[in-house]
Amino acid sequence: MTEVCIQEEDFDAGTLQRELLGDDTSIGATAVFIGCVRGEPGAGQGDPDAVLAMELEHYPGMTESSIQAIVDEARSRWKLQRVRVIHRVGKLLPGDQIVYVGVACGHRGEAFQACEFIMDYLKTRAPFWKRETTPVGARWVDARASDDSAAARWQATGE
Amino acid sequence: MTEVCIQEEDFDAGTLQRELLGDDTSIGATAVFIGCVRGEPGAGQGDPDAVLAMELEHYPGMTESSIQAIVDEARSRWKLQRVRVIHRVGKLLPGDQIVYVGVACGHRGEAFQACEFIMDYLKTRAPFWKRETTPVGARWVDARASDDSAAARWQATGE
Amino acid sequence: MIKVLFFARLREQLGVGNLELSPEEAGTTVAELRSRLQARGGQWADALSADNLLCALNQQQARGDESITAGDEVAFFPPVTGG
Amino acid sequence: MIKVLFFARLREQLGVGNLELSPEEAGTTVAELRSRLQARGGQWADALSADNLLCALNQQQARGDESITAGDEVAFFPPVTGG
Repeated sequence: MTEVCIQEEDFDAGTLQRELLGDDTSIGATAVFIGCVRGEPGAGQGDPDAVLAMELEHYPGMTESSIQAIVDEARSRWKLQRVRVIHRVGKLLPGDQIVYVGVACGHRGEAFQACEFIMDYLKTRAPFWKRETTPVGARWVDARASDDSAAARWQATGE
Repeated sequence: MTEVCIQEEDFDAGTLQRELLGDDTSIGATAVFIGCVRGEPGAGQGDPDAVLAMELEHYPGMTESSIQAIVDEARSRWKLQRVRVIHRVGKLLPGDQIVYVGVACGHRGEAFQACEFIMDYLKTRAPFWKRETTPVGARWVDARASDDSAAARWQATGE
Repeated sequence: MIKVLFFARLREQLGVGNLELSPEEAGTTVAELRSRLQARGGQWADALSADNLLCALNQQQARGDESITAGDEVAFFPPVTGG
Repeated sequence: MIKVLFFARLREQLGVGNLELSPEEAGTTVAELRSRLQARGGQWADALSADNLLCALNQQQARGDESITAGDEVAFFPPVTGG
């Protein structure tokens, strides 16, 4: 099974859950993160900050290899039975799913840690760029300092 | 939507994901934990520790109210749009799903924290008891000290 | 009457899942109820002396010093192992 | 030839997504390539002077002092915002 997929198509959490478990009965815990397009902050059409649509650009080739490197790093830190990362590209609408990170392993602490680790690194290392369409035009989303600090905490602890 | 369900039936992560998101476009992050019956430690029939089947007993009434109290506590700590907890009871086999905890909110840090918080408390406060069937007979599963310490860390930090 | 419930290993050890006791039989607190049940001897004395037993009064976790009255539901059970 | 890629806001600012340069045009390191592109002036000077620009050499994040040779792929892009 390919661990990392970049695709335009949506994904189904149920199908992915069955693939994550397979028939491996040493798996006791799965932690899954799914990110979605927020229509916020403004809810209405009148709000100039309302997100009407989202376009995701990426760097084909580097995207896959950088995410695979993140997954490999997680595998070196925790004993993980299965990992799956799916990131969508192209045009998305508020409420659409963007990203799926699923981790299956023996116990829940490791599952949560590995899943959050992969998400934090994916947010800061994988070459994706979001462009939002708002009522007043399109704009590139700026990187958030909180994402850098979320990724940095995995380096500080050496955990 | 009922936030807490105790049931014998299996659940589908895809259906639950769609219910978790609904049409609320202020949701940017969902964290989901699904626990499964492990057949470990021994994989083969010859291992006296191999788990052949699992029976889950619970305290009807208190189960629902104690889990609802855990969910309410999570809602008081983090701003959560939707929470869903499903715990199965009755007879289960290795590989079967036991428990689902899904949290939907604005940002991923809160989603991960709230989901793990609910799982940690569920493990130590909700009145469920596992009974494993092994090649050498049935036995009640003992509580793990690591579960108590996982739950305790939420009290220490006051986070 | 006061309803008394036992779960999991404790239920098996006692060979009974629930009892109905009069307030006079049960005593006035959860702890007193527990010691009266232990006073029955045999499996009752052994099983109910476990340090790690938990109890609940009307489906809320209880410490032991809570008062009990007619209509209450008291449960004793081992540490929980769900999830 | 050396392939040079630009992404997202940077691509829009420059009005170009990729270039092919000879090793002589590109220079010998990622940093030298960047300063030669800046030397084109106008949008090139402005857009490529942003402090937070990232670069990659052959699809691996690069610092700038890495050597480049014919056949290499160099990319410049803003901080990433996926997930």
